[in-house]
Amino acid sequence: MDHGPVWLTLLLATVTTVGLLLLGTPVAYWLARTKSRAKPVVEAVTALPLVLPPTVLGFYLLVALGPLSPVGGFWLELTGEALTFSFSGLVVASLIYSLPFMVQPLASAFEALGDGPFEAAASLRASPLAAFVHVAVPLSARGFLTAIVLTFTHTIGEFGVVLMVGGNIPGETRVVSIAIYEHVETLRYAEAHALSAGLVLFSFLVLVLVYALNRRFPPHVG
Amino acid sequence: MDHGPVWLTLLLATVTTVGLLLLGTPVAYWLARTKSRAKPVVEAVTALPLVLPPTVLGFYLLVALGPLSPVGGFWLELTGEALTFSFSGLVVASLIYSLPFMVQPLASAFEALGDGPFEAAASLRASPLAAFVHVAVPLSARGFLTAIVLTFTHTIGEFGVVLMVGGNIPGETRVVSIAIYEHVETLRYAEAHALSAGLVLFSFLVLVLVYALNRRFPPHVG
Amino acid sequence: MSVDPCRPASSLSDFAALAMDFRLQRADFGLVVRVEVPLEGVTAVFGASGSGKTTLLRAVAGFERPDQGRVVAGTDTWFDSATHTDVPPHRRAAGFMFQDTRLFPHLDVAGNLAFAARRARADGGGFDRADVVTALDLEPLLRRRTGSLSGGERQRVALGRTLLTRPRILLLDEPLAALERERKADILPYLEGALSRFGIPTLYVSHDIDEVARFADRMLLLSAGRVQAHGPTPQMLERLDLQPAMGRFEAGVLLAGRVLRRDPRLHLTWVDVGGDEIAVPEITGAGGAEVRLRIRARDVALATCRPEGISIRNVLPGTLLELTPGDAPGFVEALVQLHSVRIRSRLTLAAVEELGLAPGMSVFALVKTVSFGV
Amino acid sequence: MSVDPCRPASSLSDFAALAMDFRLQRADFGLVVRVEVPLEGVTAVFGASGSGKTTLLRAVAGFERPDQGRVVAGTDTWFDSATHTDVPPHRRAAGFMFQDTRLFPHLDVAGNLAFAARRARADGGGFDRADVVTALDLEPLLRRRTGSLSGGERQRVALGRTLLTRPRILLLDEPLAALERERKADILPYLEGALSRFGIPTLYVSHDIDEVARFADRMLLLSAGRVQAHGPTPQMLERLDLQPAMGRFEAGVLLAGRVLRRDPRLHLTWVDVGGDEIAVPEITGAGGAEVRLRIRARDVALATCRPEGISIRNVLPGTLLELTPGDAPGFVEALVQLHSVRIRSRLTLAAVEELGLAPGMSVFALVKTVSFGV
Amino acid sequence: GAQGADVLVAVAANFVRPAERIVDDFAEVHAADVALVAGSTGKLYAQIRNGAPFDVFLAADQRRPALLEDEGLALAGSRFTYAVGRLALWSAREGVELHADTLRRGDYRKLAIANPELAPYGQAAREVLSRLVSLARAQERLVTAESVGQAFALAATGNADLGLVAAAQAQRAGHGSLWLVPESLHEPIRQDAVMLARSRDNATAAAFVAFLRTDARAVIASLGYGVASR
Ligand SMILES: Nc1ncnc2c1ncn2[C@@H]1O[C@H](COP(=O)(O)OP(=O)(O)OP(=O)(O)O)[C@@H](O)[C@H]1O
Ligand SMILES: Nc1ncnc2c1ncn2[C@@H]1O[C@H](COP(=O)(O)OP(=O)(O)OP(=O)(O)O)[C@@H](O)[C@H]1O
Ligand SMILES: [Mg+2]
Ligand SMILES: [Mg+2]
Repeated sequence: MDHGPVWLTLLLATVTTVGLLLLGTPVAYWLARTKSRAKPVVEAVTALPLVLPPTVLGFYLLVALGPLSPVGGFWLELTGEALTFSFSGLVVASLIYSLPFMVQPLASAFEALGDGPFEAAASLRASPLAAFVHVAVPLSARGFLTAIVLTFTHTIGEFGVVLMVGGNIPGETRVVSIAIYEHVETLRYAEAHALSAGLVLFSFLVLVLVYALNRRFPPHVG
Repeated sequence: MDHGPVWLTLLLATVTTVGLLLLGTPVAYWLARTKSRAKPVVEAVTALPLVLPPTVLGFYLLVALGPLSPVGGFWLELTGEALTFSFSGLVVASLIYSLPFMVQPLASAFEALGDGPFEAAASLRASPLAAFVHVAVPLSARGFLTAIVLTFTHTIGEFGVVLMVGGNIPGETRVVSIAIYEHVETLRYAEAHALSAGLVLFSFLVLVLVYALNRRFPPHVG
Repeated sequence: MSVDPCRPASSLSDFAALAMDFRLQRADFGLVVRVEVPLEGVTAVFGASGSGKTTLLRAVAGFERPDQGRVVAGTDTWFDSATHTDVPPHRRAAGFMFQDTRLFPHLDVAGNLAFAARRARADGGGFDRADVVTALDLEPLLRRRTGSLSGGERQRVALGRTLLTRPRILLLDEPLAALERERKADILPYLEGALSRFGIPTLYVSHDIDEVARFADRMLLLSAGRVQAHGPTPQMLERLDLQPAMGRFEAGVLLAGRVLRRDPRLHLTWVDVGGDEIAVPEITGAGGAEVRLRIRARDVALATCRPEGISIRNVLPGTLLELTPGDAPGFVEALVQLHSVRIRSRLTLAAVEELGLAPGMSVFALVKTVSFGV
Repeated sequence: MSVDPCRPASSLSDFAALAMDFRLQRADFGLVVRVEVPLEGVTAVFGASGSGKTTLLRAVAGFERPDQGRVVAGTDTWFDSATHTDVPPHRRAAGFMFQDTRLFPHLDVAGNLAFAARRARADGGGFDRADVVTALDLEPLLRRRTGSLSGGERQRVALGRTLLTRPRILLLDEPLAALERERKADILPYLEGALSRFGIPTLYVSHDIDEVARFADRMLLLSAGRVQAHGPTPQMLERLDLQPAMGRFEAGVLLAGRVLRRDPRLHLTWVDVGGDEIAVPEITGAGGAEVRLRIRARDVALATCRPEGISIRNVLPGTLLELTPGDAPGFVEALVQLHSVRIRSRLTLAAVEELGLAPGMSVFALVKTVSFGV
Repeated sequence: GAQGADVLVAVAANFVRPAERIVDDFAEVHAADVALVAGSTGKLYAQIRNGAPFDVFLAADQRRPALLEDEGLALAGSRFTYAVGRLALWSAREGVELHADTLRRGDYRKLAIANPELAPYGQAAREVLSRLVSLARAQERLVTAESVGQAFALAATGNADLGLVAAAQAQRAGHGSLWLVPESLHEPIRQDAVMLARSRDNATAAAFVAFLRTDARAVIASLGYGVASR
């Protein structure tokens, strides 16, 4: 079995999850704490990447990130490489497509905290940033777990967007999901079963471990 | 424009969301409240449908629900119709594929409540069921919103599973996502753009409305 | 009446009593209880912070599961580790009022009350909504979200909510701690009256002996997870050995009396206490009505001869029975036998020496009328 | 000193005072405040439940935004609607202790303390961890999760946590309400000492006048969202018109005195109060030390001739200045001029009539030594 | 709706456009309701094996119909080549000189092809490349799409400057630059149709297949496909 796709998949899922943690958390936090009237609009926008079929979203991303687009052109100039058909492109696409899975559960978890902990933190001279890092984040541990699991697994399983934007280049953009898909399409069912079983089993073990650890260190509020 | 797919999509998304509310809520509740050692395992299982590529999952569902399988055979006997390539089959497939989007945010929201409200309810002679309906559910309103939005939008956008299990049969299993996909695939970009724009705009408006209403009636916990 | 841990379990009667006989360990803290409380009237639960009061009530309500033992209410076994019985909290019909109120934030005040009222025991005592709303002055709050209530308002709502379930037994965890004295003085008589009228047995946790001494029939004193003492309020208040635990300014006696006559002009009521007449501020109660008078030792002075021209109304002749050192240096506790009851006085060592007080002497106990709280 | 709402705003000095001059409307409840509190010592905030105490403190801390007005601490403007100034709470350096404690559930007790200590003002007064942990007896709790603490334990941790931020001003919202008297008696002297040692100005909300009268320099009385009165504690306690608001058993006077001498054997201390000698239980303080004595009116009896053979230590000659009806029927409040201070006594109408008390008469005020809480 | 359709035709995505024309023509003559279900050949095959209610299968290759025939899922002897695909080298930009040397010299950044594993057009593209240059050399600038439709999309959006796509697609696009790859450079892309066994009694389906064999040939040829000699 070719290990390239497995490795690439894990890398992509990890990079996407970490990236979305960095990008999505502030957005979710803003959503949960803001009193701005724009909130419902931003909230809706963060859910939108889900409504388009992955392949179609991939198509539009292809247009938006392609070398003829301003973004893609800028990237090409900057790095000398096209954004599409590269691992970077995959990451960008995955970030966009998986955004809702990070933002929505996090916003929900942050909102559930109410004002209490934030006022308590401020009363102890903690800046909003410190309150976020040292209070809101640990108190929302369960929300983070949900967001991370959804984002990570979804990135593993997704391939419509990835295939479209990535171009299935071995070692660069060819992830496991595409490999399994290929096996199914070409009637190599035995290989498909083996790869699927491996993926499911691996994911299952990781998830059980994660949830078991989460249980041992409960992030309970109250 | 053919309105069949639009109608079918909304129907599928609605039925899936309602179905998952009914099926997923008890599971999430159990996960949040149980002290069973099986919890991490069940939790992992509810996240698993995400790790397989939709088409691949669809393939396995096709096999599992087909007339030759026990489930599919039983269904055929019962209803006289095959489960695959029917709307019912789509619903079953969607229920399975979207399960994580319902269960995970709900479990997270229920867990965030802690024991307090449940003890308070029991002290007022409310049965566990009453505590669930009248306390846990309203206090988890934001979690429900997140779960519903993720499930609904994901069902709208999903097509890998749906295409595989449903077979893209006009009026029966041909949903919008497949139609757009087909337009892209067959190079009818203008139609694809129109349909995508319609879908995005419609979803956007619905989401803004939902979030705005949610803001007006805050489900705030304390 | 202290509890003998060697008393056989079978002696715990199961008629009209709440038998608590269990042990429960939580990290460093262990609660070991073996006590039986009649299922009638009010039992005050005292003890220092962290002594296990809340834990005891939670175990009775079913929120804490003892490691071993039994909780039996009347003929119903609520918990028994031997038979793996553990009646779920909502079936115990124990109305628990939490120290931290736990109002439902998604309901307004009326909604919180309705939640309870809808689930009230059909055959329960007669708390009705209008009655509770009036007594606790909840009317102005009914449409309010609970999140914006003040601390005291939250407690009133929580108390009302608990009462409305018409519980079989009430478990009140510092129900009035966030209320100021005036408000307490308004609510306590109502609570007292309602509890005796509807006959709902109550365990009442409080820090304030004054708050409950007037209406608690019994007291249960916890200390570091053990029942240090348990018995009728009058005896408990008299026991000197309990004073450190109950707070040194709280020592005194509780006397049962009967209204003799009233003077409407002077707004005084005379109460017969075993042959002695004591003047207290006006009591709204018919002649012959039974009342309880709590007289704190610190409010009682002694005199060796009857003082004249003094504003103190009650000058009660008696005999000095004993003098014991108080819990603080320089203080002495005196026990004085009146006609048939005994009264306790706290004196300075200086006074004892100057007056040459000694057991057997005739003395007068001086008690200001105004020292009786209305 | 009541507050005149027509006083021009410019007269609010901005030196070493906390100027609160704002209005704030929340549904039915409006808080209108125009008062200036020196930024030193302890200001006790009293008022019935729902009178706006918590809201006032929250506005000072920055958790409630007034609709209009200013909050100025010394030379720092924290809030000014005119200039759209609104310093965020964490920059105000106001240590707020919440009525509901709000401990962080994801940290243990040590973690909660560390959260505060890490952010302590570098130039703040010297509360240090070891000191606070000892005083509040937090040692046994350090490794505990906050979720399992008892009500009183939570309050002690919350108080310690707030102190450790070394705030510029302390805002304590019923910090000891969940503690029993004994524990309060342990903590209060520490708090009192520490506050004066480190000079941290404090707003202290309490229901219990006894709790703060001893160490509050000033009192601020709220009633239905308005400042009903505000002034130095002694004057406030003397004012009869405030008694309904402060609780009828709380009336009395607060006298400044100086330790004269002590009797180590009898454990008594004599305090000179403006020429009168008053015997109180032993005070640990050097001779000449300033002390404050709170004498509640209900603890003072009057006599027309010097009583003999009586255990009451303090028999203070004076002149009856005035008699006013008490707040309850049948009661009379007497004001007695001693050498240079005045003392208040609560009497029954019956006593007044029997003794023929009238202004101008010479009387003796009788005060038991034991009525002074240690 | 399709529930009422007389014939359900599963058609490879690349042939949807011609198929629609053919269905229209057929409907004019026969007054029958024929519904199309588009999909990738592999997917459609898997679905047929699992009970899909199709009557006719227009595949993109010969292999899957043959398999179905072997498995008894297709009517024996009903298999025939309904169209022969042609490959074109295409660029979305106008006026680009395209010929075999373009591929030989590698005058491009990215070349989009359909996945050779999945699509016959991909298979053909691979053959072309391996004949003109070594596959290994071309590999690193190759991007592979799930289908020939997506390969076209990659080229049409400029993400790949060139695409080896279906001639029919390039022709229909009506813009860009095109080089029709000589048939000598790859095996002919034979697309086979088959009638499914479950529809042996469906006269309309039989009529549609017959129509495809005969009257439809002109339309097929006009849309950029070759038609096999009988
Ligand atoms: N889960 C637990 N783990 C460890 N210690 C616990 C746990 N639950 C309670 N305790 C400890 O048990 C003791 C008794 O707690 P409890 O709440 O019953 O006290 P309490 O008498 O109600 O005090 P308070 O008057 O302060 O409310 C406390 O010291 C508390 O810290
Ligand atoms: N957001 C709000 N909407 C409406 N009323 C409010 C709001 N916030 C506070 N109040 C009301 O304002 C009044 C003052 O509340 P506050 O919490 O300041 O009282 P408090 O003096 O601290 O009382 P307590 O001693 O009971 O804690 C209360 O009656 C409260 O119900
Ligand atoms: Mg407690
Ligand atoms: Mg308050």
